[in-house]
Amino acid sequence: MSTETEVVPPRAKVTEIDTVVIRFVGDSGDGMQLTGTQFADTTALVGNDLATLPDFPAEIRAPAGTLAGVSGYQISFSSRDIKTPGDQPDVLVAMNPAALKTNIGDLEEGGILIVDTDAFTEGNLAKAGCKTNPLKDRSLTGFRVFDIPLTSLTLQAVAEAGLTGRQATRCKNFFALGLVFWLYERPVDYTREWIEKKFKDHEQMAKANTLALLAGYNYADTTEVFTNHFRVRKAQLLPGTYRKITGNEATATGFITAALLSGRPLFYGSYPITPASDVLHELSRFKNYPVKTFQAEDEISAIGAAIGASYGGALGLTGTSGPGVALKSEAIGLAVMTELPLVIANIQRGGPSTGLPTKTEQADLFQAVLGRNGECPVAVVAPATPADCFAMAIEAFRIATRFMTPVFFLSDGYLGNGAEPWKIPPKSELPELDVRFRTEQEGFQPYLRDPKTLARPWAVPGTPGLEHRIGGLEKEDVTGNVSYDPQNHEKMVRLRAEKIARIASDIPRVEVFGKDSGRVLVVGWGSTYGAITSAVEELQEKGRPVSSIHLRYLNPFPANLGDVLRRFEKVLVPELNLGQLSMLIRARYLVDAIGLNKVQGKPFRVSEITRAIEELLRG
Amino acid sequence: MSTETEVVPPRAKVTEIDTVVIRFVGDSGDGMQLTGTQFADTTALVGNDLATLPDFPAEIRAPAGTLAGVSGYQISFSSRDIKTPGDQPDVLVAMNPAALKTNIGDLEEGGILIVDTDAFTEGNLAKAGCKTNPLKDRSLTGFRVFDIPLTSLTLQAVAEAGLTGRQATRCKNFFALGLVFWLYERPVDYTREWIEKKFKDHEQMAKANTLALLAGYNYADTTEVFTNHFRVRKAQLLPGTYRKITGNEATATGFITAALLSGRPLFYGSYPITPASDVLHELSRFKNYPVKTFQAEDEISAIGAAIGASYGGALGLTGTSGPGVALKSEAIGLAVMTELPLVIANIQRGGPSTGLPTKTEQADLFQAVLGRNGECPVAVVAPATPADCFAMAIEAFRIATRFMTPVFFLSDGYLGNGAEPWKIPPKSELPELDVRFRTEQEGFQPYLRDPKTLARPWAVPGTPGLEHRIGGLEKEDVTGNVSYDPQNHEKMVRLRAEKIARIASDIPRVEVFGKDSGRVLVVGWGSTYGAITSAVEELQEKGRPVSSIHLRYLNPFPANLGDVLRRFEKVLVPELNLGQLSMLIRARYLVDAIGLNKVQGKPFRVSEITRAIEELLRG
Amino acid sequence: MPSGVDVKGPKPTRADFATDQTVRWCPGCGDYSILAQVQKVMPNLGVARENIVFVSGIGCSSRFPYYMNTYGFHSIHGRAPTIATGIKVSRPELSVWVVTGDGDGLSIGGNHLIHAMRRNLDIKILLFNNRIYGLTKGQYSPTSEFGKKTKSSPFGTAEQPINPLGVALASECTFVARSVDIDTQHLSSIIERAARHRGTAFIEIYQNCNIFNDGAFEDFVAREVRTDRMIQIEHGKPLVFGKERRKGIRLRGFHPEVVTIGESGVSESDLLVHDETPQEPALAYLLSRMSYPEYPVPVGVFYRADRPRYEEIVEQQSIQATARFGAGSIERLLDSGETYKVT
Amino acid sequence: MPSGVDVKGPKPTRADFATDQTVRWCPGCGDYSILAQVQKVMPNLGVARENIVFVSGIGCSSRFPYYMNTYGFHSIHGRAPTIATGIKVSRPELSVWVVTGDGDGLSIGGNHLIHAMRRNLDIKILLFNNRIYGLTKGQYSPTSEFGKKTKSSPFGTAEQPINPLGVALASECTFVARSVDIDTQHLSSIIERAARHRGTAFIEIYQNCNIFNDGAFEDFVAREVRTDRMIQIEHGKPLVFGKERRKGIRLRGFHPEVVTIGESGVSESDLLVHDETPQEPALAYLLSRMSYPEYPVPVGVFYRADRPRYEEIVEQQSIQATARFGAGSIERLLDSGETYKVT
Ligand SMILES: Cc1ncc(C[n+]2csc(CCOP(=O)(O)OP(=O)(O)O)c2C)c(N)n1
Ligand SMILES: Cc1ncc(C[n+]2csc(CCOP(=O)(O)OP(=O)(O)O)c2C)c(N)n1
Ligand code: SF4
Ligand code: SF4
Ligand SMILES: [Mg+2]
Ligand SMILES: [Mg+2]
Repeated sequence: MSTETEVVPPRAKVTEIDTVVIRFVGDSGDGMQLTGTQFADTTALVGNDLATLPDFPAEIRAPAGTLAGVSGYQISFSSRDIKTPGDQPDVLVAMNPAALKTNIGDLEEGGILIVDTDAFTEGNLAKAGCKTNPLKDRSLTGFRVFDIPLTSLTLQAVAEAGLTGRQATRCKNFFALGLVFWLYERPVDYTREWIEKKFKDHEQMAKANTLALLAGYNYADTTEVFTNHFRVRKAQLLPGTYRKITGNEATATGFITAALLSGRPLFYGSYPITPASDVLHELSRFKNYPVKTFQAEDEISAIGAAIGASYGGALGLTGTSGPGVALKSEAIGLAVMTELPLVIANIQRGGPSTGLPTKTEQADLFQAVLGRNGECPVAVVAPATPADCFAMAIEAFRIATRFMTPVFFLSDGYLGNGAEPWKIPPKSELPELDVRFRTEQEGFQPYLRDPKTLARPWAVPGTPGLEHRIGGLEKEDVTGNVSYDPQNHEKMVRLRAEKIARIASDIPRVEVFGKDSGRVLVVGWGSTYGAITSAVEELQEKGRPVSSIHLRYLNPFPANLGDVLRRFEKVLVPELNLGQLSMLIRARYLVDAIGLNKVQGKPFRVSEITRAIEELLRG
Repeated sequence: MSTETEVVPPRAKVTEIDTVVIRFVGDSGDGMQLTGTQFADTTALVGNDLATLPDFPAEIRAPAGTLAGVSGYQISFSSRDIKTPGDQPDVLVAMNPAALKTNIGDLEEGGILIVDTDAFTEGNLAKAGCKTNPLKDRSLTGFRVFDIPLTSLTLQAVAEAGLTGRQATRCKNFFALGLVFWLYERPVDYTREWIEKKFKDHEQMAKANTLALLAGYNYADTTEVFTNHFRVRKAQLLPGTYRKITGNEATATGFITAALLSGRPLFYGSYPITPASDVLHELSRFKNYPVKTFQAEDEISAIGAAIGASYGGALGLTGTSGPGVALKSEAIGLAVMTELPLVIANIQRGGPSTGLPTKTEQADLFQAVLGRNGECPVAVVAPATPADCFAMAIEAFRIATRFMTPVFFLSDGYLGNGAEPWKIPPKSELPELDVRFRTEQEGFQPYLRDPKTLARPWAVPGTPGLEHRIGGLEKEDVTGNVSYDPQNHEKMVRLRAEKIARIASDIPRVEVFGKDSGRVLVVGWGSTYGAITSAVEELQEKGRPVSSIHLRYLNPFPANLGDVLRRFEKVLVPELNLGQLSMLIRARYLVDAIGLNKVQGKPFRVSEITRAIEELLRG
Repeated sequence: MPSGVDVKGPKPTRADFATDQTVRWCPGCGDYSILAQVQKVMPNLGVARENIVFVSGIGCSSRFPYYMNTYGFHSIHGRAPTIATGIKVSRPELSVWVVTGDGDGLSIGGNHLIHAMRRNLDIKILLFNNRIYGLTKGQYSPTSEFGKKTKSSPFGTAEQPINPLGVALASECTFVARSVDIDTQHLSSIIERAARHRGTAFIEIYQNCNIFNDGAFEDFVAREVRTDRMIQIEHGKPLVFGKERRKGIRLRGFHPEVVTIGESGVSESDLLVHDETPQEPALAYLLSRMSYPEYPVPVGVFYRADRPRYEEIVEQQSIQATARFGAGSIERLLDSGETYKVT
Repeated sequence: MPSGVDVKGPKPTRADFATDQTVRWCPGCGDYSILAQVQKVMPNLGVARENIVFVSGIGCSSRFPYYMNTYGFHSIHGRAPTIATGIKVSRPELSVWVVTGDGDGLSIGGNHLIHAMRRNLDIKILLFNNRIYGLTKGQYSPTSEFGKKTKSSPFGTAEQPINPLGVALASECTFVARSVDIDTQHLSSIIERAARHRGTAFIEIYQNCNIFNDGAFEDFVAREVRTDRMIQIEHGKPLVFGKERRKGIRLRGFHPEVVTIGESGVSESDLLVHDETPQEPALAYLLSRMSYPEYPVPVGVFYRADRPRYEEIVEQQSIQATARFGAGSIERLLDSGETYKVT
């Protein structure tokens, strides 16, 4: 479905700006994720570029009003090409004291702060651990504060819908959304339609939420609280059809596309885990596609079933987060030994152990590349942006089926939950996934390899004459029989390593962003792409001798990586871990890669990277 | 118990030699492991230095006579200090065609070959895939062949014991043992006693086996099959009490000793797996010691219970092999987060996946150091010889309890099953394990750290006033409460890393074997010690500029490792994997470490290492 | 006497068992009520706080230990029974409790639960069954009804739910019971009985997740209908239920049937009499299969037996071995095996 | 018709199902006999070899697939049911068999077994119960007798063994049976019935490990005593056993008792009549608890039910969704959600 919207020309003074960063914060029960998503959807439809950063609390619904219960959603949107949800919000919408307290530190000097004064009760102040009321203690003087009784205004607005007080109160997020829509010249239509669809069986709710939305919008329009509002022009995006998409949605879409392109059904074995569960939720909706999802009893079963499905000829996929990968590692070894195509999606989160389940991190790279018993090589790819999850999901299966190997797909919480506009590729631009089963009996051997890729044949049950047995014991070269022969073992260990190494000649070479050589090369991977590229761009504009590359292939590395690294004096590797890619690069190329490491469950700010680069340039 | 034996002076011509390597090979049912062990035990008692290498088939008892069923036991013994079971046997005792076929390739030119001619039936030749009878086809001309009808001689010898034919046949390994005892001037007494004890409830069996043993001995003594026999003088061992010990026995003994030294009971949680099961078998016998063993339902339960026991104040230990470690990796993360002392013993075997379960390999180093989700550092130690397992087992618990951290103990199949004389240390030479629980309530905080080691207090249930809660979610610094704070997370991640790093100042510096600097430094770890040291010694004697170091601490590395590495022009790292230590060294020190890699399920031959060193010296 | 009993000191109160941590369950969650009952029962047991350990896995329910002012271990998903095993075997004197959820205990952790129960360790297992994954926001669990639509089963599940009590019985558990979050009195009495049982005690507690599976048990636990749709089974008593206690359960061969006392000549003496401690748990098994709406839902102690406890046998073996071989020492240990002297 | 049926082509013979691999079990191992029976039954099923997959874990028993000339997957310890699940769900037309051991299936793999059974996938599970770990050379298993001395329990085990049939019943398995390696006729008939069942079929097969647990079942399976110490249960027939078929099982409340026909007025009509397909498996449960020497050991089909199969429901959901929403395509997929055009 495609929607065309038109902005109602408002009357107040209009200021044009390039880029705005808004953060909605409130209680987990306040619907902040919903508010943010609605704002993002509409923002996409009006043609801005955008990037989002939801921030979930670890608890489902921690006691109302507490610091632990604060849920947030940040969106950056712009008339220009943007790559991150912004370092600091220009606008903070805070629904209660706890939300204000935990977020005010991030607000830009002079930024806009919208608060629900009704929520600043003594009880709520106490729950947030505020000794004084920040609305009164002058601690907010640096900001443009708009203190609005959102709750009572909402209650008035929705009165006619006849909800209970509690239900009515819950509409206040739509009131706030209406306000902000007005402030940034966004139309309310899309959200109105959405409300109607969503609450089609709850007429009262639909009505109340719509009333709240419009009331918020009109309040801003008619009162003089806001003296002006802001215009962010359409971005100069490449022509095409777009869709706002989160990384997890793009991941699911990419995997389904791989199935459609290859003509092989997708089988997803998974056990719920934050932040990967949404991939399961998403995939389980596509029953009219060649997609089967299996919610297993645990992660081991999930991957076991995916391996079984691969063996049966499906695109076997399993998805989880770090602790789940730990459990799957024995079975990954089995897939390596049986040389079956399998994709393991890891939506990384903060570790070690249970760690910070709702936060982002990139600390599972070692686990993906090296975290198994024995010499157990697998391919590893990592998307760079939410929309890139689509392309890399397809790529993961392209490699898996072409080389008959397990492939790790390393996303993370930030990519998975973050959203951006995605230019939908025309079918003609999608890669080919030429997947063939072996059917000829003549000359069949389970471990006879393709001379180029070293892939063994994919011979699936149901094929007459190709009956054979595979398993986790060492295989005899060519025949695939069990073999304990020492020389054969060495040969097979090296063949498996060589097969993965050869993928390097089947993937794109890295491209340098900026000059081809120079003082500093910034090397990134995964979700840091936006922050790194923004930082490097900024410094390049200032004429600094810095370039960057972004690795979407972590094992094997692109063939030209060593050459590129050696053309720069210094190599900086920003990572959301203590230096995992750094170490792999150092070991492989003996290059003194310097780490810029952040392990806070949060993505990099652009400024953190520019600062580090500047320092390196100086030092 | 201690036994004093005396060699009966024999009459035949005696040749003195330094070192002999014998390999016994036969069907899994032929009792080759027993024969080898008896020979080794006696050899230890007569005062030689020795090293052994058992080689088990993967099947319990593959069909008699097949290649898959061949079981072997190699022993090297000497009047000098030896470190390996020998590259090639000088003597091969082969009980059937399959055993001959799979082992003859290893026998030294001109070596002694003893075969049971009775076993060279057409059926057995066919099962072994021999087209012609090797005893007749002149393929054995390079060797000194002694073809003896061992089976029929045994049957004659044991006739009076009145066993069934099948039972009687099974005594032939003792006949062979008797032969070889005579050949190398070993007394039969110890084995006689052993037989009596072992078969004390089977009088007939005891009698028959004794008869066979003596018959073999006498056969050699009285017939003229062997024109001479060999003398290997006592080795010049350091004075002291000795015991022949396998690595797995030494491991178990070391862990129990750690319990006795620390005053804390040992808790061993394990799930059977080759080649680690013997540690479980061994430990489960020591019920009159402060040792509890728990055979869990799987590896996850095994480590979970060990963590629970640690939490309860015991020395929590879990043991397994590579695939089991894979399953434990999530729980290891929990132990890292909860900072409990825990030792994970990995008796490595050939991988990946099920791989080569009965063979040795060193390919789980990456898994130990890096194989988990998140930033999840643990300490890693590795014994160098079977007897060294004792010392390193104690060391593992010393580090675990002193630093409150999980510690990997990386042994392997070769160490575990191999045996050598062990000089029993007097109690006074054992390290101190000063383990203290926190009991003072005043100022107690679960994550308040020792300023030097950064260890948190060990506060066990049952201690009044210290009630507290721990878990896998990120901990707040000092209090140990759950914390999602970004800065705190970074701090804790770095604290955990720093704690492990600090172990470096608590362990010995590496010592260079040979000159302190020079052309080539050979760097080894784990079970390759014997082969590497023998090779380096050999070349040093020839005046080559080569030295070696052997790492028993793999994480952190000894503090002076970088310095030592940089004092040599070239660094060679022999490993039974594709270059795991190499990579860690390259990444850390940016030194161009060169790998010498063998992945055949077998230890290095000394000659393989000398050759590689010579090449490096030349190149 | 339950493990960990320590009669010294003044009797603690319920408040002594509460921690300073803010409880972070959703308002209205059934977990609150269970927490309250456990805290209420604790002082009665005569076990000092420091001798109690609560171990949990991961899930909403598994946050439980944070709120108990005892020792506590919030471990990893499904593995609580293993950690509890290690604690109990190495420290048999402690009172060890496991708190788990239907996902934690029956999905990923099912195997550990089974094996812990068959070992009959003296641990107490509270399984909060809300028939949903709470913490991960609403996927189906192994106890979710067949065909249930959830986030991960938008077209309905395709799996037969598992009966926790059946699993406990198959695992040779020696104390098998069920209760309900909101029936506070029944719940606390069952918890207390479990605590006093010597051996593994398993309690399935129906728990409402008002966010993702609200009203899962409403059909029969709602106050208005509870007496008619649930039945409290009690040792030695006939199976009677209903507002006027006129309904009962009678056996026809292997088939239980609901009857009305006084109708068609049925009298109380025709009813099935509950026996917690039969030789074989066949009756418990049968009762465990009764479900609403065909039957009233039974709560209470289904089965109970006395069998040696794992940790106790292990202790005995140590004592016997020590008596037989003498206590071990470093010297004895190192000198065991065949030693020889080199001079 | 069993899955994978393909009536084309000449009927294969038993030999067609043997591979060229040397069988590597110990001489005398019970596994040989089971292999022979499976190979014997296969041709009767009318399933082409290429449509059959044998999946196993790790253990002596798990080498089974190497000896079947079908597709085969010798996977990792305990995980065979998971791999079988993936195969069956993605390829419902295949005939999928799981071969597992008492350690593989009930120790490390217990949870997968349970969940596969409750999903009622149309797979056939053969559990070789030798009450020992064979491949790892003789440690006790979850079915080893209490107190058994093994390599890892030199002082005897401290754990109650688990009853595989009890686990299967608790897992809502729709075909639960037991047989014995050396009773070849009974075994082959049960295997064939399992093959023809639609849904998960579970067979516990008592298997002698003559190396590490020789004679584990000798007391009742030995040819001389078998008829007196075992009982073949058959649907609709009274429970009679004994050389002269004069002994039987009668029920006293929930308690089965051994009686002699003709003595103390007992006639055949007093005996318990076996019913494989009752509404609830209470009878099967009761029979599963009977053990030697108190009772004869029952073999046969304990319970059987017809319930929708997981893979079938999943298929149906796909068909229905496709009927309702139309088949998916790349264009539809990519353009789903709110799209907008930039020109
Ligand atoms: C290894 C692993 N897999 C998955 C998860 C994610 N996870 C956490 S709790 C949970 C299920 C919770 O359900 P339940 O046990 O029923 O507890 P409830 O929240 O309903 O109380 C899951 C799947 C995890 N933490 N660890
Ligand atoms: C993860 C893992 N843990 C342990 C093992 C070792 N192991 C192989 S088979 C086996 C048990 C075999 O027992 P059972 O399943 O009863 O089969 P049997 O050999 O008796 O037929 C064990 C513990 C393994 N291969 N993998
Ligand atoms: S999600 Fe459900 S189970 Fe979890 S705390 Fe909220 S109401 Fe309770
Ligand atoms: S060890 Fe036992 S189960 Fe394994 S093959 Fe030998 S006899 Fe059979
Ligand atoms: Mg739940
Ligand atoms: Mg077994």
